[in-house]
Amino acid sequence: MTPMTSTISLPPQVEMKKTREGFGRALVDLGERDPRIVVLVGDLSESTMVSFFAERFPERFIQVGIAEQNMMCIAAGLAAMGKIPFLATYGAFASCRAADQMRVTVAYTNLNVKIGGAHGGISVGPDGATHQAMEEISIVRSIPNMSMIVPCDYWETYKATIAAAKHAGPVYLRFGREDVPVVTSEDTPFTFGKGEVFAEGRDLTIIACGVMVYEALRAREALAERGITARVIDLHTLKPLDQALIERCARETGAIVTAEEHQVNGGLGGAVAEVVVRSHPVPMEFVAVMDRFGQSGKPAELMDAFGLRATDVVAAAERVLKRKSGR
Amino acid sequence: MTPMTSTISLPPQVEMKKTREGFGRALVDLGERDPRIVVLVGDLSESTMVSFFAERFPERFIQVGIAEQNMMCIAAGLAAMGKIPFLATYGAFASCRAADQMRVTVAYTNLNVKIGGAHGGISVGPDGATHQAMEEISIVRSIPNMSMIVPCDYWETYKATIAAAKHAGPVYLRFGREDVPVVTSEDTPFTFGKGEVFAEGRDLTIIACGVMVYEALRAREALAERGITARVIDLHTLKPLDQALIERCARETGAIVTAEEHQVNGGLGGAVAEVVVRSHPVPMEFVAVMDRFGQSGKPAELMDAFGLRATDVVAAAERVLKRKSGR
Amino acid sequence: MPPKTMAPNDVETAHRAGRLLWDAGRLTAKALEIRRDIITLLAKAQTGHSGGPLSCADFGTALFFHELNIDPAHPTWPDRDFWHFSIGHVTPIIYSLMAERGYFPLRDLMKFRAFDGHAQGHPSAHDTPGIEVSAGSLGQGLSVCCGVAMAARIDRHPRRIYCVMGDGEQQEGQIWEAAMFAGHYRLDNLCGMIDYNRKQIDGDVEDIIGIAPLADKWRAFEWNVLECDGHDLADILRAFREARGHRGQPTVILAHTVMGRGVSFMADDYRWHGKPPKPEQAEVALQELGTSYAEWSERLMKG
Amino acid sequence: MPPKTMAPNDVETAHRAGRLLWDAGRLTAKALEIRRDIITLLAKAQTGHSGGPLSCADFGTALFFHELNIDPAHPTWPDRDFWHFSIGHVTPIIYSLMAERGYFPLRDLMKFRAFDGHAQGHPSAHDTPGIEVSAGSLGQGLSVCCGVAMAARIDRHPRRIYCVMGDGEQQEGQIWEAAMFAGHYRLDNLCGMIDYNRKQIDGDVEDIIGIAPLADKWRAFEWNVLECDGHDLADILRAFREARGHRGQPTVILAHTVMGRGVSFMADDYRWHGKPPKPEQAEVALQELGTSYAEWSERLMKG
Ligand SMILES: Cc1ncc(C[n+]2csc(CCOP(=O)(O)OP(=O)(O)O)c2C)c(N)n1
Ligand SMILES: Cc1ncc(C[n+]2csc(CCOP(=O)(O)OP(=O)(O)O)c2C)c(N)n1
Ligand SMILES: [Mg+2]
Ligand SMILES: [Mg+2]
Repeated sequence: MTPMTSTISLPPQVEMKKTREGFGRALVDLGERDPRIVVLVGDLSESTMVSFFAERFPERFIQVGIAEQNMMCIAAGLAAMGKIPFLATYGAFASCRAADQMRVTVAYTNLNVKIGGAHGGISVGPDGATHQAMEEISIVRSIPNMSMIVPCDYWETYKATIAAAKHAGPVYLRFGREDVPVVTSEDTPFTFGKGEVFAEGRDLTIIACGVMVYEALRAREALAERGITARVIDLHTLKPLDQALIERCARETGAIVTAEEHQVNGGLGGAVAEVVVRSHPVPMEFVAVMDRFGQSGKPAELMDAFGLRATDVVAAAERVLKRKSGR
Repeated sequence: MTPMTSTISLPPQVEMKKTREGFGRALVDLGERDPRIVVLVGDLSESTMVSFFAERFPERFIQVGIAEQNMMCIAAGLAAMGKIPFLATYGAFASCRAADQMRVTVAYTNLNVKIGGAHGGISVGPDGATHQAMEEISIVRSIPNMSMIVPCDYWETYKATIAAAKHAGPVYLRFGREDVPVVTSEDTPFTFGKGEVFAEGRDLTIIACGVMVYEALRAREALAERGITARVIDLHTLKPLDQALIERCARETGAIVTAEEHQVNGGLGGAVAEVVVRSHPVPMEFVAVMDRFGQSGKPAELMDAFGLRATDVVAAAERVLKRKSGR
Repeated sequence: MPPKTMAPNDVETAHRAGRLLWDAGRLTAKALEIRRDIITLLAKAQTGHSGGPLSCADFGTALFFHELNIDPAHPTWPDRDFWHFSIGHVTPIIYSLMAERGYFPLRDLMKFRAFDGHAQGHPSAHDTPGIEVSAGSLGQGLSVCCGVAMAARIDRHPRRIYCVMGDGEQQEGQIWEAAMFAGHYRLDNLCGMIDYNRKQIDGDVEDIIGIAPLADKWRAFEWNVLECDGHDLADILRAFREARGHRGQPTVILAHTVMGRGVSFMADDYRWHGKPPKPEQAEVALQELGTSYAEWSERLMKG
Repeated sequence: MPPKTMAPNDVETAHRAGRLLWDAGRLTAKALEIRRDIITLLAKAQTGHSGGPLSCADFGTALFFHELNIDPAHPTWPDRDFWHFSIGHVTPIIYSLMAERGYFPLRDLMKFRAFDGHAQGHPSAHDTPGIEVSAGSLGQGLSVCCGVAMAARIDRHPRRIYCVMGDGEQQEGQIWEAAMFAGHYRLDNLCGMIDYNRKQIDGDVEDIIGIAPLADKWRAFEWNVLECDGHDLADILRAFREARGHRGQPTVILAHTVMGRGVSFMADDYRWHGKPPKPEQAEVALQELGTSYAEWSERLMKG
């Protein structure tokens, strides 16, 4: 259907699964292998799916209650003693309520703390704006020593969690609430700090993270029907950023669309733009939440209303191609 | 000396004054005019210079003690009742310790709270990394409804504080600790939400905020001696961003250097880059803190060591001009 | 300006201003309707929290229909008392109380958490008339109320301020920052109410991170501490009276409640903290509450 | 592995591992030297905090030269006790105690807050050997120590954990989150110490936001509360002994101190919280402490 190679090809019907489940499962597997793994939660065991770990390893599970600041620093103390603590709460609270603790105690000391931020993005749905975390990328990227991964599906979240445990230093993991399409498989390659080329293309590059990777792949299909070949990058690691890949995409395709379920200011789009203007300036368009708070609604309704669909990626691609060709 | 007009011209010896003093003085003048002005502080009256207000209007001054989260929400409650609260603490704590409160209670409700974040930047000096706030721009820009001003000197801080009181909605004001060059005067124009063209130029544009505006102006002089004319923009308002001006500078000068005393990820440079790639892509170079924590030292030593001097701006200008001319 | 108080029998609609001062009997009847609203709107939305709203139902009703001096028709009436739920997740009862009291039509309850309604999952000042400050992140509400109380002091306004908190929420340090602040400034125009239902998301509060002895904690933070049976309207009114009469200190009322109170299969079960009843469960619940989904949803749609 | 304890008379250098168990007399003498270090390094740096370090000097000395089981030559000795100053601004005494105990040369004190030294304005694990967790933002340290205490429990390690807090710092809500956590998990390997000097930056703690009754607060959070004269070494050792002996609860020691203690013109004056003595003031202070800048700075430079 498209002339270009694609490592990821989507069937018409894609399996749906929660990213946070990949987190929960990975923690159990990590716990089996490594006694240093400890898990902390702030009264959200089920919704962050650390309950799997809690059942399997009660002696290494710490219930902190509703006290995110405390949880962040307790994790720091555990890390200082050689443990590999994973803490879990909603992303809004992991990134904002405990931001000072993440900056001073965890990041400045460069402690081996892993932060699991659930419920990222507008797709959180009915809970509404307060629970739809969409500022984490901006906040975490600004803090030195922090790493950050925004996996695109169940399997990638599983691998990202394993990779986070391997990486020495603080890592923030962002995942969502809903079932989302499983676009990768157990053996799709995943390298911490590198973007993955999910599909080749010449005319532009779509760089996406999280659930938007699926929308990007669907957009690529739609574009292909119009004879446009879009390269699709799964940029799961937001920090450290795969600058070489981004520069290469700018040079080779001359136009970039970024797609993220996050505020437009300082998110994936901003991160990519920072690399592009310093290496090889090309036209870019951003598919993101346009600096507004979320609201209640069904996840699907919100993804539509906030312009986070394949069709929005297609529209952005057409805009950026117009600019590329100077029309 | 330079062929291009310049609204700001620096004498060899520039007067030095603290930006935070402009904040302190403006609060007193605001208090005189408007009984709705209330000031809160977190046990830092002298160093945030709200002590002037405290002496003049003790009945409208609220000491909150060391409890930044509480202070942010108390300000919200005051604003909900029609007051115009200004809260003051160090930027590290205003932006990080109370980030969740700023996001949910203040910004989501869109309350008329003014946040004074002192001790921004590496120039904070001997206190070291924990007290050198350099993530505020990334954090505040990511939160909807927030506005943000990073004034360049005493007079601009004074005007920014007055403007913040006039603006309906939450505003974050960032200022520094040390005496810094007074580059503007009482009657230099200041418009909230607009960048000011401090000096004209054809070859490139230097967009700066905070104390880096002075370094930019000095850099312009050095460049002029080599026959390079640099436009200098004082982009005091980081949010809302003066996109039209940034786009115009990209089109007219074809190259941009940003200069900020802030982390490079998601700061002024990132904000400008986001506009540039979406409007008129041109080469950019960033003068900023390169994603590392600060340290103790004399402010001058640190500005040198972290590459935040006119010479660094000049070097960045030369790099960007090379790229502009395709060399 | 509307009268500050009025005799119960003046009041036919809830749209009147001032304090309604309903008696315990009348409040008990209204609390039953509130519970019916909660189950009905949750059944309709099929998303939202059941447990906390039901434990708050009785003292919540006393707050809105006896204690508060408000004018739902004019939410910004300058002489109003200020009320705030720091536990933003209990929106089912917040909206039910607001609608029954007249802030907006009952039918809006049937659009709870809906894309095209104003009734957000957590209280949003931007969306719902009468919500003064948005909430949803725990631990922030008492601080907001401290700010409102300080504003009233600066303006020498007799306004009273009521803040509803959760017991699990007591684990948030910001609560204690606000407690210390209010104790220090002796904010006796401030009344905190704790829905002491002994449950939170992951289980029993005392198993998660114990908050006992809670009364001692608040006393040590210089507050006047009252306790009441959070499901006995007469006892609740007694506590409100004592709180109103206390000078020189803020008062906190520990309202001893049962999560899910009023619905047999929800009562005292933490697993009902955050989920709605399925339609068939809602039917059973509404039968227990003396109505049916058909009847009560119709009342709401018509209201 | 080094011995856990050793008789005072074994110890000539401070480089030995284990508990030094010095007696009150010897500690009193060492505390005087610590105060001389503090004034000298501040005089040299001309930046930094005077008040808190001086109020911490006596119990700080007791902690490092009697109580703690550490090996300064091997800061990561697996059997070490864990110590942490949540009040990161008191680096003058932290570094003085560390240098005198042997973590690094005394001469490093003369590069306090200097660009080319490791002694950062606030403790930095990245820069200073022996600092395990960086600090500087108040209210976070007790939580860190809770994590260390939980790690010891998981590992069944007898390590003891000591956390120094400020009294103004008690206003931070996170302290009470940590207090609630430690009380809940009965972390009896954890000992908190509060420098109760009754001052903070803007003035008297009780004028800013009162923390009294502080003992009642900690008791209500299920801690064992001890009080001592923070300048009487014998009384401090008594408190340490009792804390060590207490099972089933964490212990907090309220060390009643005087800000700026030891220097007449600094004593009990909050304005000395955050500033260093000018050279001439330092000279006066050092005379009061039985030395001179010339003499003591030479000792440090040689050490
Ligand atoms: C800061 C913050 N952390 C976590 C949550 C998620 N959360 C919502 S309700 C809740 C439990 C609250 O317990 P409680 O106060 O007892 O309310 P109840 O369960 O009794 O309704 C939690 C952890 C939140 N909303 N805000
Ligand atoms: C979170 C945070 N807020 C504010 C500050 C600024 N600050 C440093 S020390 C201090 C006063 C601390 O008082 P106390 O604990 O009594 O220490 P002491 O003044 O007695 O040394 C303040 C407000 C800080 N370092 N961290
Ligand atoms: Mg509860
Ligand atoms: Mg003190």
